[in-house]
Amino acid sequence: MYKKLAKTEFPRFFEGLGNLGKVYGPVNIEGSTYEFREVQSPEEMDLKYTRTMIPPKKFFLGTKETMYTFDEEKAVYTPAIGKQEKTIIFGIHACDIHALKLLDKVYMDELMDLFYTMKRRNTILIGISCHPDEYCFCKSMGTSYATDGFDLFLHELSDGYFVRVGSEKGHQIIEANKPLFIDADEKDVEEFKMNEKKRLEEFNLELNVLGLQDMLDLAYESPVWQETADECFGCGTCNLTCPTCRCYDVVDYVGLDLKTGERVRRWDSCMLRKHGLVAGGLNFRPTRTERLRNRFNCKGSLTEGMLNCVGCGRCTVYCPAEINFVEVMKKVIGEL
Amino acid sequence: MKRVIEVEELTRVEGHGRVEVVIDGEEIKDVNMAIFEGPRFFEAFIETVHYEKVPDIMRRICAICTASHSLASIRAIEKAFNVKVTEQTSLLRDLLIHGEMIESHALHVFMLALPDYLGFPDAVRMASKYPKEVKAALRLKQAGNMVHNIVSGREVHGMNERVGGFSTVPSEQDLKQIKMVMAATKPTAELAVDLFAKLETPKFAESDNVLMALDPGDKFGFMGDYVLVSDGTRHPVENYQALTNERTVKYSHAKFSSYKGSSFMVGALPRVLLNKDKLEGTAAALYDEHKDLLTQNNTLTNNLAQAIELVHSVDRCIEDIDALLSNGLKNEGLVEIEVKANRGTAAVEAPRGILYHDYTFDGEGCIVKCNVITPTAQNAANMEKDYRAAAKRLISEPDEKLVNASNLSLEPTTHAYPARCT
Amino acid sequence: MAKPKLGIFSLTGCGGDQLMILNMENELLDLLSYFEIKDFQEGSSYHEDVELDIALVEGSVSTETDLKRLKEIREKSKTLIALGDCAIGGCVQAMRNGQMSMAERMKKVYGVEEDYYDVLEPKGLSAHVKVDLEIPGCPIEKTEIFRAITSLLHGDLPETIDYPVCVECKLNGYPCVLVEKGMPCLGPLTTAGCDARCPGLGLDCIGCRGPIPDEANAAAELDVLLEKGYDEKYIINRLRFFGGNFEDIQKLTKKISERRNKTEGNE
Amino acid sequence: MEEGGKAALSKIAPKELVLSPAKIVKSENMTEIEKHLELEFQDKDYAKGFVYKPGQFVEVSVMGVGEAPISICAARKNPDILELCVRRVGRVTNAIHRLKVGDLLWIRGPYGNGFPMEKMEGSNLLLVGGGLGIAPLRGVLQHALMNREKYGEILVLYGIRCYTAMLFRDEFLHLFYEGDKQNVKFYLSYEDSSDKACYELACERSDRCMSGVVTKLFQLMKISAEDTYAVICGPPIMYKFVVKELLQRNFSPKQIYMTLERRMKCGVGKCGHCIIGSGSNIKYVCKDGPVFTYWDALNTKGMI
Ligand SMILES: Cc1cc2nc3c(=O)[nH]c(=O)nc-3n(C[C@H](O)[C@H](O)[C@H](O)COP(=O)(O)OP(=O)(O)OC[C@H]3O[C@@H](n4cnc5c(N)ncnc54)[C@H](O)[C@@H]3O)c2cc1C
Ligand code: SF4
Ligand code: SF4
Ligand code: SF4
Repeated sequence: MYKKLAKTEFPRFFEGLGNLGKVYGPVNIEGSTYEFREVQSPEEMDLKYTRTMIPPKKFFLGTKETMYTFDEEKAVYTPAIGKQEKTIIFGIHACDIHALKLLDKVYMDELMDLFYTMKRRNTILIGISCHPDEYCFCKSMGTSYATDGFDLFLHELSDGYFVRVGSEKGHQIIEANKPLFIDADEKDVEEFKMNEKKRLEEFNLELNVLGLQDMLDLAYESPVWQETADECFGCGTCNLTCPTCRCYDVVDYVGLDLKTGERVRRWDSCMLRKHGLVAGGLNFRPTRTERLRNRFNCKGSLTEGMLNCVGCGRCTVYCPAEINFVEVMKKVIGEL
Repeated sequence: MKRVIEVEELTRVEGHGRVEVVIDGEEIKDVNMAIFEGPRFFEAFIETVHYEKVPDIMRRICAICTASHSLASIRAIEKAFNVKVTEQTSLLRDLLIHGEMIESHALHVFMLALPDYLGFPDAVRMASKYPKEVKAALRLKQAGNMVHNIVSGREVHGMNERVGGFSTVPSEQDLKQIKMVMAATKPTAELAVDLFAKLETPKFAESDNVLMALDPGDKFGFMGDYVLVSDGTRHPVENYQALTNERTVKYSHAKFSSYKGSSFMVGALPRVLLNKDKLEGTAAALYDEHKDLLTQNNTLTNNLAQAIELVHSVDRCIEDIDALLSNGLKNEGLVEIEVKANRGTAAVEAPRGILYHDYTFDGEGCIVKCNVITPTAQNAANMEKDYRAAAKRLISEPDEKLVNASNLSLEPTTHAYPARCT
Repeated sequence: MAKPKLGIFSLTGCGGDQLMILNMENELLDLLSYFEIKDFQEGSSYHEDVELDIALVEGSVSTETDLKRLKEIREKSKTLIALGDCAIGGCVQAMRNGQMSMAERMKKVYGVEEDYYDVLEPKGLSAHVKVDLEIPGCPIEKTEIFRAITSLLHGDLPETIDYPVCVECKLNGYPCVLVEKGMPCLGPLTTAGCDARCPGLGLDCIGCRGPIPDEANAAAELDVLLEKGYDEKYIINRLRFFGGNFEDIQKLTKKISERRNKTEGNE
Repeated sequence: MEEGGKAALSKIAPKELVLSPAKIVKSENMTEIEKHLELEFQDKDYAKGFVYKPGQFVEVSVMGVGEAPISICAARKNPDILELCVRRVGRVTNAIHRLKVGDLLWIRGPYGNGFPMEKMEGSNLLLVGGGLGIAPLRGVLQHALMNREKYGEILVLYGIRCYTAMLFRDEFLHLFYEGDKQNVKFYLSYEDSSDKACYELACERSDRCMSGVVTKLFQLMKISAEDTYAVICGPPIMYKFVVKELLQRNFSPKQIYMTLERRMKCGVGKCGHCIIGSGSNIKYVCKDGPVFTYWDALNTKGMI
């Protein structure tokens, strides 16, 4: 279903969202660092943002979140499911929507993760169209456009937004704000199409992913891993900013009374030394080289048919060592 | 008969010290106060370090007066490069130093000194008898730490105060919270005054004291560019070497200072006595009430002076915050700095007394030469003198209690001055 | 069950780690009530020379006296915990290790000869005795000491951290000062646990929790900062603030000064 | 949370992820570092639904300490009882060792694929275990003995360091001596050649026991690769050597099963720690395994 929202109606539409829950939108923090933060008005957001540093996965898999509290005296673990707040993520890009689709598969399909699912079910996703910068390669990954996985998707037009409705929830929002939306006319559709076409031409960065898995396999002993690892800090930034990375660690903390406490999970990274370490000191990926190779292999592999990389460029942009993901992959493929 | 009274390890002080009094019959042969905290050679290894990170290293000289070191260091650098900071920065710095004073004095007065008088080895054990008081003291100390946390970034070795300003300005909400906590804990500061005014201060360590403190300007405070001496003279801090005359002694890692050939004292008592007219409000009233108890020659009354400063600093934190809030907090960033080959000297009143930092920089802004003089070094000779007086009392008035617990006379003397800052 | 016997000791340092324990105003009394405190130099005159279950030791070994005391403490303690950077890597006083001799330092600061005092080149505890657990920080973090103590009381050693500050920057969503502002941040090399305090305030990490042992890639940091326009002397000084005793950093210093000597020789 | 919420929660929460309390009803020190535990589920309904196969594992929680994956070391006989064998190596396992009979542990699971017991029906079984690796194999053995008619000859090769390190000693010595009655041949190897007790066993039954690593036992036994499945579990370095012996005896890669160990936090393919492989062969040990065939290993880099 397609609709149109005039620019003039946008503030009212946005205001109305506030009634549905807490609204989070892209806010500029510093330089090129954006973050999804709670916003009260459209002015706080920068809808022309390229990418947030921390991807939207933070809403569903908390960076540090309590899973259980426990009480030794009462001998119970209580799942830490607080009041579930309705959340609207406003202005999410297509690549991040794809990433969430992938996380949904992992966390909600088989042996559903309660903590993720509860939050995910309480969330409305409103996408927004974007333009690539020199680090974006979502086009190559097939994630530059989302056909599903959102509730509403806004495509900017000269005088408003061309709105795609992606779910029943999205449809309800339109219904509730009926007077603000009009039917998209032919001109709007033309503009939308033109914009999409133009946008595709803006991509400069490409990565050939055909047969990538075999290329990675064949490059298992390649010197590229060692060379890259020499420059790498093993700092984990690439994983933590990746919208599809999902490793987490779990730690138990006991309180002052030594009887109650909590089980906390926090984001982990396969670039960190402990990731493959088991008791007794054996490490299955003891060197940075092995960890780096594992990361690239993981990113290049498929999870239920979806690539574990959506081409958002974060790992390259935020890597303090300026290690370039696409360049490394091109070395693997043999293009560089 | 030769006797040696020795306190192997001074406790409840920051750092390590030992006192040895050698008595031969009626005569005191020798008094050695050794600070045997290992030397760390800051002045040596700071050479070639770029000015911007100098305060980050120098504040690690001492944990309990970390902000004092930090600010002395920053101000010395700013003097070398002729930096003028904004009013907001000055206010935040003032707030920080008062916060440090509260934290340090609360710890010192309640946890280190008070147990001496009440007969406990420490505050934790004291808490079994005086739980309410100890908890209140901890809350007061925490209020000081809160200032550190919010203004400086953490309780010990904060990082937010920089050359030229503050990296991040605290939020209005945080400042309001400090204000609230300060107001709530003020009674505990007043309680400290009350307690030390009521306690009988032993007189065994009485002897002549020369006092020194910074001239804070119009208001009682802890920063200034001139040094006041109890002989009525006033000197620019740049002349600190003539004021302190440091020398090395074999038995102690701390250097010993002297002024015109005599030992001298720095710290709360000198500050309060030399700047009494600048006290205001509750602190001024409390000073008036108890001024007879504060005697220049009895070092042990330093604890009462600290208590008065506690009250003063609590009030000043509130005042500073009011001023900051009414001016409106601004994200000013740091003042632009033009480096040049130059020298800068600054002093700050650390909780234990005057602290000097003196740097010489090359044209790139890296340290060529550095000199730091700590309150402990300045007080060391005076402490020896006090120990000597205490020991003398011990021999001439062989009070059973005093003799049996030789510590008893030496400990409060120690805790009048908390050592540290080598 | 008998309360475990605890001793808190300090060698050469700033006293900050003991102070951090005293700074746990909210928990201090409760926490210490689980123990019999046999020694706490900074906080108590009580002292009893007995076998200890747990010894917390702050400060570096910088004098013969330190070394002697450390050995005594080790001898009588079941679990010995090194508190803070001084006790782990020597902290700032180890900055010139391998660069400036003790004789030079003595001359500079005291104007005296080498044997005037019993000084040693500052080292962490593990250079001399077996250490059961290291809690990094300059100073240590309250949460970490809290967790260590509660874990110990609960019967096991706490989780140790060996990932860099960058992780905490990300978990907190702090903008990277290295990437965004080109500041010479040592976060990528530095043991986390401070919750990225400095980047959180818009400052570059100076590495106060020490380089991650056997993992910190100092050579990469040098390259990154050189590229950002910092000079070698500046970078090396910086790496050394808290890394003077770390092998990789010493090697790097040596390599660079050799290279410099060579080019100067050629000129 | 209000009651309604809780009820709703239990409805959507998969039972495999629920932490269920189990009481230690038996706890026996088998060696200095290994304990055999019998746990009784407190929730009988949960126990009823807790159906597992040999080779599967559970996540065991000790309150205040943490969670660790532990293999189930017995076949499912009594549904209320769960048997584990735990080696003391780190935080959680140390804590488990401190617990006494009557204390509680929390269990979730069962996880992993387990051994394909049905597929192996009608064949001979060759079980090769090293050290603690015998624990999951004990489940296979028990299952086969409980369903004796469905399996052919059962050969067990068990490698230990020394006599005192032998797990389930009474049980296994019984099989060592009496196993043949049930068509079970039990072989034993020991690494510490100066171990007296083992030496005596070796003298007594030189056809079943010898000093050396576990692969040495291949010398003693006869086996046809046709209709035999090999099942291996042991320390990581053991696999390559055992596999080599098996390949020499014409075992096909798909006839060789092995169970692996990796770091794990969730046990259900989410936390990412147990990932192995490269290219298109990326696997999660917890959910794609821990049982893999040698064929998988050939295709998955870094598996063994
Ligand atoms: C499928 C599987 C089955 C296992 N079966 C048994 C068994 O039957 N008996 C037994 O004694 N041990 C078994 N282990 C090993 C056991 O899980 C580890 O020894 C245990 O996790 C160590 O935890 P810890 O807290 O004592 O050690 P620490 O070193 O303190 O480890 C901390 C955490 O790291 C992770 N971790 C550390 N080592 C391992 C490891 N080897 N495997 C997975 N995660 C690890 C865990 O999450 C653990 O809680 C098994 C491991 C796996 C993967
Ligand atoms: S962000 Fe860069 S430096 Fe850090 S682990 Fe990833 S690749 Fe290495
Ligand atoms: S600011 Fe420093 S610590 Fe933080 S991510 Fe960047 S490099 Fe790492
Ligand atoms: S960010 Fe770096 S310098 Fe700052 S507190 Fe943490 S470890 Fe220390």
